[in-house]
Parts: sequence; structure tokens; C-alpha cells
Amino acid sequence: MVCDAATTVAAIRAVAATVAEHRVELTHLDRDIGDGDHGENLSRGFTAVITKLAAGSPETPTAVLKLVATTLISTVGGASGPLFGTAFLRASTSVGAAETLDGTAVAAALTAARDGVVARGKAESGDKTMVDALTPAVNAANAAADGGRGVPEVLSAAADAAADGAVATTPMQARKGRASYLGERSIGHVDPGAQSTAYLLRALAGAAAG
Amino acid sequence: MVCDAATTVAAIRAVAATVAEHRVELTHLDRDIGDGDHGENLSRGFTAVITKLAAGSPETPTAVLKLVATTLISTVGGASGPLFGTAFLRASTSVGAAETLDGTAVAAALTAARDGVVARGKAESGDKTMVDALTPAVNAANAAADGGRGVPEVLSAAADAAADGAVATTPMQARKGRASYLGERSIGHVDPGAQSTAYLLRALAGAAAG
Amino acid sequence: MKKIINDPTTVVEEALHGMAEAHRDLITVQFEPAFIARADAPVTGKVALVSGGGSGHEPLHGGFVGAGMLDAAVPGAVFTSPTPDQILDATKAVDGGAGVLHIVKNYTGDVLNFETAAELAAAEDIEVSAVVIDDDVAVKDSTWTAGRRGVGGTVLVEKIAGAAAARGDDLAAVTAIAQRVNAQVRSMGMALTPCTVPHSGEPSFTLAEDEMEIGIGIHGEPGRERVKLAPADEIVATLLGSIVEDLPFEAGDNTLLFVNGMGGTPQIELYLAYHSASKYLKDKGIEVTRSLVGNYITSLEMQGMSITLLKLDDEFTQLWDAPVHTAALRWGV
Amino acid sequence: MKKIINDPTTVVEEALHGMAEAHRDLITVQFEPAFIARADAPVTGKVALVSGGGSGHEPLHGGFVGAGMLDAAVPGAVFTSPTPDQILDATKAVDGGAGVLHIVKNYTGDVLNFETAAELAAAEDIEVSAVVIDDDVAVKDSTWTAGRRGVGGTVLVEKIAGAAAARGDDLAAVTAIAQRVNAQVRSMGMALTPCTVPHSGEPSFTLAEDEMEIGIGIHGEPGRERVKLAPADEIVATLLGSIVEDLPFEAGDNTLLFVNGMGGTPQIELYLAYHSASKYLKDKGIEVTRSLVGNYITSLEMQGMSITLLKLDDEFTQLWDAPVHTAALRWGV
Ligand SMILES: Nc1ncnc2c1ncn2[C@@H]1O[C@H](COP(=O)(O)OP(=O)(O)O)[C@@H](O)[C@H]1O
Ligand SMILES: Nc1ncnc2c1ncn2[C@@H]1O[C@H](COP(=O)(O)OP(=O)(O)O)[C@@H](O)[C@H]1O
Ligand SMILES: [Mg+2]
Ligand SMILES: [Mg+2]
Ligand SMILES: [Mg+2]
Ligand SMILES: [Mg+2]
Repeated sequence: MVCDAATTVAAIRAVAATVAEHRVELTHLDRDIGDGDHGENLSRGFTAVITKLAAGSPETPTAVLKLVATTLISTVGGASGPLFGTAFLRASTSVGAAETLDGTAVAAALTAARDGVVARGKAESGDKTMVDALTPAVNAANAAADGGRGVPEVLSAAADAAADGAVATTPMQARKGRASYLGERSIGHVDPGAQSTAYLLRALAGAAAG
Repeated sequence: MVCDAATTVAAIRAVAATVAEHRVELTHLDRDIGDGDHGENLSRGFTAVITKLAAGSPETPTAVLKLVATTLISTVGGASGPLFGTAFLRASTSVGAAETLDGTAVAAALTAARDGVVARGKAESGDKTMVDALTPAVNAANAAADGGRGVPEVLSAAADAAADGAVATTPMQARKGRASYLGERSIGHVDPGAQSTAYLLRALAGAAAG
Repeated sequence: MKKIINDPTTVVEEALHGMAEAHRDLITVQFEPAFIARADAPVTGKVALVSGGGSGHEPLHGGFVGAGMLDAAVPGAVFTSPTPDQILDATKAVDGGAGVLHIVKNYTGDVLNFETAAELAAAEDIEVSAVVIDDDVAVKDSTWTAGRRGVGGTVLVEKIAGAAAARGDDLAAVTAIAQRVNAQVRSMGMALTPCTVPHSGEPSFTLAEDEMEIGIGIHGEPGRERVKLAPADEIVATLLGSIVEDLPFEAGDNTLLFVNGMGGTPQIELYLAYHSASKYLKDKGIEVTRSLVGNYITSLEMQGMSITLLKLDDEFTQLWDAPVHTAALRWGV
Repeated sequence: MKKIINDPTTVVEEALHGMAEAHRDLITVQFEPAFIARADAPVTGKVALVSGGGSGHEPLHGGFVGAGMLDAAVPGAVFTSPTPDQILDATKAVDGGAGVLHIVKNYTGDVLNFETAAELAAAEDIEVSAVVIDDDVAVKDSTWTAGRRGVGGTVLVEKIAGAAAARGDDLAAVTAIAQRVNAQVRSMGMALTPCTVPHSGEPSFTLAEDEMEIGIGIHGEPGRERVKLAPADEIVATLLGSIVEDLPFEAGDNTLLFVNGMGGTPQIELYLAYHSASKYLKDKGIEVTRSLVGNYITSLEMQGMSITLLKLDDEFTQLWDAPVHTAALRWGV
């Protein structure tokens, strides 16, 4: 498998399908400790992405990622819109002119995405946000890439780590985002943004493997 | 037993006690086909009557009845306030200067009360209002008085007839008051004002008998 | 029952204190008996307007007391007509020598209590006339009922007759304007949820999760029919259909469209319904030249709305646009 | 879910059409991307004020667009921040050459989206400054949270800064006034019932029949603590207690007391609470010299209220009293 513009588009379609599938569940998670719209927000965004892609697919991985970024920024709103938007924008910048990506490029893109989220949202690990899924994912991806793995293995390692990271947010007390207003009452719930991040990476990994 | 100012006051106290006892029930009846305040309205009125009586009892039956009338008019509001107020006002006028009342005088007072309600509210028999309790009560009271009965028997006949009259409102479709807005949906419920009229007469009869 | 109150029996009184404190420049509130009057009442030489009814419909009527609208409002207990002595005292307090118009919503209790008060006022040589508002088309057959109820149209009558009094019309003229507005206005309401009278403590009726009540009154009394929940466009078509055919309103008519919330309806739904109503009327060629959207005549926390349509002529439009300065309606000043 | 809507996904859009139709003289509404602007925008030489946030808080912010207040409002989906392109287009549409102030409620989403829009506007040579409103004392420890939320104080900032812009203050001065109001205002809210976001279809939380939520936000997000229902006086003491000790407000201070309904609270309860708050402040020697009572920053159909207290100086009072002409606040014009 080569990771080129076409496979990137396929992977994004897989992400959109995953978001649609988990829309209600993500909204429920957000109702517990937020304002009950996370699933709707992402679903609105990725539906718009699919519409844009239907109108004509970009020709490079960087262009695909940029299209996703700007579409999410202009349709999602909320906290997750600019954060996921920034993530895809930084990933787009990271892959640059490359027409195909290897494991190292994918790990680097993930790292750039995470750094962008941290730069915008100022969350640290343990604050109970999507960063708690992203950072373990980035670490696992880099480890796999450093070990010479290809794109499917890198993404699969990232997805596994993100899933664990999402679960690990359960006992945390939120210090960023809406859940932070709950103080101790935020403990005992999975962070919706960490969970959606895990689903997103699982979908990317699935597309790369398939 | 003579029916004088003191016994009239005692009878009014009995009425107030009955109203308090049936407050919630009357409100429930009014919720079914009205606006759910009939018990509260009467209870507010008779509580005020008791307060007024505590401040000093009038010395003649007519004065007692007039005090009840003006207090109800100025504290009950709603449809039942002016109607019950008018009833007591007309009864007060009917008994006139008499210091004690016999069965005939009581029957005449009830007749005047009913006529006052009809003059104000323009309801006919069968319209599903308090008139459907009052008119049978008046007829029974007059029959008893014509037969030479005393006050207890006259009031007891009136109370029995009013109770039957209240039950008989159940199959009627309302044509006056709020219940009329319900059209056919008013069928199958006892009219709250007919029911309260029956309770009121039962309390008067009880006081006269006791 | 969930309410921000201290004691079910003192709700009206405490709220009146709050109104007096929040609107010191505008109104004064009297107690025993209770009424709300313009701070500058009586206005000498002006016809005075007095309205009233049960509480729980706020801002009606207290929120409409002030220059260009009511001179006094008489609040009864929640959903219960006020008593004649309240109405009489309010009438005496605001009479400026030019007579007093009683604006009465057509409910047996309101009519009887205002009638008694008017008799008592006449005995004290105050000239009183009355207009009985009966704009609710949900009540169909008037010979078999207590007649149509007074609902949303009341707000428009109070504004327009208030402006007529402010410009100096005499009692006969103000009364005639009020009657003419009542003749040209039609309303109908619906509810998604019931409301709970504080001293009763229980909802006035129950509705299943998929039901709504069409033709509801403003006292939690059930309406014309209980039906399945429907989209806003259908609800609006039901209400406006009955309204338009009743007057009837015709293509080319200029109208004031008033979408009123029952107290618990979010504004976003009222504007959505307003849009739906606009489309409906446009299709029929009926022009909307003035509008009002918001909670103006309510049923406590009930969710639902009513739609009121008034056929405008130039005089009504001018009087509607005239300055008004009350707690709930204010413009031009 | 019981709502007067057609389709959960088009609620905001349809309501915006309704607003545009009901207030043709006052505002224009743009779609794709959506924003509401003054009908006469841009006003040349005047600093423009733009605010926005999730929908479902109406009349905030669209109801505050007009002379003397906001130049534009940017509505997101229900309870979801608007996107940068909406904010950017609104900013460009109302810039009269004197710069634009963004009034942002302190929620991560709002802050991030307004920040992005401001960067994009700067790239197009529009001078933009921002004030982030964070008046909610329910959020206690700001180093452990995203910071205090922007709630009722937002309405007062928009009015007072709007009046400063209207009198000709430059961008730095208007920004400074807005910041100064934010520094002098404190709020706290509570809820008796939850609300339901249309596209979600389920209540945002659940409360038992004898419970209330203290310190609630305006997005149906739970508050500081869940407690047993209490009388109005106790509720008011809890909210005002936190508010007064926080600034702190002191005996002799002049204040604006704002009792705000969450959308489903009857006005009679708001005035009752206002009376309770008046008594509480009087006991503390704090003067209430201006007031506002009503539904101004809401959470759909939620039952509950918030209290906001602003310490007034002469300038704030003057700017508060200055004419304003919007759908939801109007006086002096
Ligand atoms: N400062 C932040 N940094 C990183 N992630 C954040 C931050 N604030 C919120 N999030 C993430 O955003 C998610 C909520 O997104 P969403 O519900 O779409 O937005 P909103 O909170 O505006 O409704 C949270 O679960 C959390 O993971
Ligand atoms: N026109 C009328 N004539 C006689 N009785 C009437 C009339 N209208 C209403 N009533 C009586 O009044 C009762 C309702 O009283 P109440 O609930 O206290 O007043 P309201 O209807 O104003 O809430 C009805 O049950 C009926 O018996
Ligand atoms: Mg959310
Ligand atoms: Mg009743
Ligand atoms: Mg009543
Ligand atoms: Mg949100």
C-alpha cells in the first residue's frame, strides 16, 4: 500500500463514516460532562468534508488534509472545531509536497497535529482533553516509525494508544474545556474529545490496513 | 332551635369548615373542566369571613348574611365570588329585619339567593353550573316549608336535593362558565360550583340540625 | 411543583413588590386592595384605561401600565379574576375627570367582577365604559358557551386604545376604538405542556410526550382538541387557518402579526413560528406591516404559543406606532 | 422532546429568517455564513461591536443588534460556538473604519473561534480588539478550569460599550470600557429543570422533582452543586452571597441589579426573585439604582434564573441610560 492522495481521501471517508456511527454516543459522553453536542459538531464537520470531496478531490495528501482542516474550521464551531481544524492544518503543513507518505512521515504529521492542538488549546497531559488521547498516540506512532514500521502499523499503534488514552481520562478531573466547570464531578466519565480522537485514529488505521 | 344571629354565625362557621375540608377536592373538580382554583377561591373567601366574624359578630341574621356577602365579593374573585356574593346578599335582603327565621323565611331566602345567581350569571337549568344544585334545592326547600317543616327539615331537604343536583350535572355539557369552552369534553364531570353549593347547604343543614 | 417562590399564597404580593421596586419611575403599587397605577396618575383631562384579570399572565396587565397604554392594572390571585373593590379603587385612583375605560377579557369571573365595580364607580359619579375582549377563535359556537375568550388581542387593544386616550380622544371615542380593534382582531393558541398554579401544586392537565393541545386558553384550561405533535408549519397553519377564515382576512389586507409565547417557550421557537406564519400569510396575499414577537400574555411556565392577527387601517397603524412607555412595551420615548 | 420546530437541523436558520422578517427596520440577516447586522451597517467612523456564540440563548446576541448596542451578532448552532468565517464576514460587514471590538464569552470554543477570526481580519487590515467576558462566580478556582464563564454580564457589557461606541469613543476607549464593566460585574445562575438541544433530542441532564442545580451555566452544563429545592429567599441569598463577596460589593455601592430568566421561568417568579434580591441588598446597604428583569440570556426552555450585579459609577450609569434601539432592549428612541 502507498499512502497517496487517493488513499488519504479513502481514509478521510472512513473517518467520516466512523463519526456518523458514533455520533449519538459522542453526544451522550458530552452530555455527561459537557454540553451535549460533540457528536453533532463532528458529524456536521465531516458531512461537509464529504460534500466538498464529492465536488472534486485534491491531488496531494497535503491538499486533502488542508481541505479537511479548513472545512472543519468553518463548519464545526465549538472547541473541537478549531482544535481538530488546527490538527489537520498542521498535519497538512508537515507532509508538505510529498506525494506519498511513509511511516515516518505519518508519525511526524501526527506529532505536528498534536503540537498544534496544544499550542491552540494550552492543555497539558492529564487535563482530561483530546490531548490525553493524542499524546500517547504520537508517542506510539513515533516508536513504531523509529522501529521501521510502515503506515498501517504506525497508525494501528497510534490508534491502540489513543484508545487506552481515552479510557485513561475516566478517573481524571478536567482542567480544560467545559468539563472543567464540573470540578470533581467530571471524574468518572470518558472525555468526549479523547474518545472521538481514538475513533478517528482507529478509522485511519483501518483504512491504511484495508 | 331558633334560627337567630348566633345560630346563623354558627352555621357560617360550619360552612367555612366544610369548604376547608373539601378545598382540594373542589380544586380538582375545577381542574378537570375549569382552571383549577374553585376550592382555593372559596377557601380564601371563607377564611376571610371567619377573620371578620372573629373581629365582632353582627347582631341580626340579615347582618351576618350581608357580612358574608360583602366579604366573599371582595375576596373570592373569579366567577364564583360575585355569584356566591350575590346569593348571600339577596338572602340577606330577603330575611330583612327578622331577628329569628322559620322554615318559610329560610326557604324564601334560598329562593332569593338562587334568583340572584340567575340574574347575575344568566345560567339556565341544565347549563351545568351551581344553578343546577340551587334550583332543586330551592324547590325542595319550598315544598318542605309549604308542608309546615321547620328550619332543620327545610335545609336538610335542600341539601339532599342539591347533592342530587350536583351529581346530575355529570352527564351535562356545560354552556356557561369556563367549562363551556370544553364543549363535549365537559361531559362526564361534576360541576365544581354545583358540588360546592351542595356541600355548603349540607353544612347549613348540619348546623341547623345540631 | 418547581417554582422560584417562598410561599404559594404570597406569590402575587411578592411579585408586585418586585415590580414596584424594579419600575419605580413608571408605576406605583397599592396593596389591600392590590392594584398597579401609573406613577403620575391621575392624568387630568385624559381618559383613563383600567384592565385586570387573574395573575400568571405577566407581563399582562401590569407590564402595560404607563404612558400611552394602561393607567392601572388590577391583578387577581393566579388565574382568578380580581375583586370589585380592587377594580373600584384602581378606577378611582386613575380617573382624571374624563372617564375610565374598563378593558375586560371575556371570562365570566372577569365580566361579573368588572360589572360590579363599574356599578360601584357609577355610584361615586365616575363615568365608566367597558369593552369586553373576545378574540379567541378556538371557541367556536358562542351561543353554547360563555362566549369567546379574551386572549392575545387584549394586548393590541390596550396599546391602541391607550394611544387614542393619550392623543386626547374622549371616553366615547376611546371606547369605540377599543371596540373596533376587538372587532378586527382574532387569535388562537396551543400548548405543548401544562402549567401549575402555585397554590394548587399540580399541573392543570396532562399531555403525553407526543401530544399537544390546540385551542388552549390562557388559564391552563384545555382547548379545542388534543392531537399528535406536529411540525411548526402544520401548527401555524392550523392556528392561522382558523384565524384567517374567521374574520375573514383577505388578500391585500394590511395586518399586525403577533406571535406570543405562553411563558415557557424559547424565543428561538417563537421566531421560527413567526417565519412560518409570515410564509403562510404571504401565500395568501396578506401583508404583514407590523409585528410583535415575545412573551406578552402568558400562562405561567406553559410551553406553547398563540398567534394573533389584527387587520390594520391607517389609524390603527398610527396609534400602534405612537410612543409607549411601559415595563414590557416601549418605543418612541 | 416537545418543541415548536420543523426539523432539528434547521431551527437556527428558520428562526433567523423570522428575526429578519419581524425586524426589517432594524437588522439584516446574512446566510452562508450566517450573521445578523444592523440594517444601516457599516456606520462610518464608529467603532463596531461584534458578539456571538452558540444559539439557544436568545435574545442574546441577535436581539441586541441595533443603534447603541451591537453592530453584528454571529449565531452558531445551538450551544455551539460560531465558526471563524462567520465571525470574519460579520466583522468585515460592520467595520466602519474605526475598528471592531469582539465581545467574547469565555468558553474555549468561543475564544478559539473568535481568535482565529481576529487573525484573519487583521490579515485583511481590519483593526480588531477583543474583550473576554468572565463574570460567572459559580466557577471558583480559575487556575484549575478554563476560567470563569461569560454569562449575564455580557448583556451589560454590550449595552454600555455600545453606548460608548455610539458617543464616538475610539477602539481603545471602547475596549477599555468593556473591560472595566467586565471587571465590575458578577453573576451566578441556577436551574429547576434542564433544557433539550433540538438536534440531541434529550434533556441535557436530569434533576429530581425536589432538586435544583446551583451555579448552572447557560449551556445546560451542570453547575456547582445539586441541592434540595429551597424557597426563593434562600436561592437568592446563595446566588447573591457568592456574588457580593466575590467583587466584593460594599455598603454604599450603587448597582445595577439584573434578574434574568433562563427561558422557561414565568415573569411572576422573576419579579418575586427581584424583590427578594432587593431586600437582600438593602440589608447590606448596597443601593440598587438601575434594574433589568426578564429573559435576556437564556438556555432554551430551561426553568431557572441568574442574578447579575454591576457596580455603577456615573459613567456606567450615563452609558446605561443612553438611547438604545434593538429588538430586545429599547429606550430613549
Ligand atoms: N483547551 C483544550 N485543549 C484541548 N482539547 C480541548 C480543550 N477544550 C476542550 N477540548 C476538547 O474538546 C472536547 C469538546 O468538544 P465539543 O463538545 O465539540 O466543543 P464544546 O466544548 O465547545 O461544546 C472536549 O471533550 C475536549 O476533549
Ligand atoms: N354564568 C354562571 N352562572 C352560574 N354559575 C356559574 C356561571 N359561570 C360559572 N359558574 C359557576 O362557577 C363555578 C366556577 O367557579 P370558580 O372556579 O371559582 O371561578 P372561575 O371559573 O372564574 O375560575 C362553576 O363550576 C359554575 O358552577
Ligand atoms: Mg460540547
Ligand atoms: Mg375556576
Ligand atoms: Mg379562576
Ligand atoms: Mg458546544
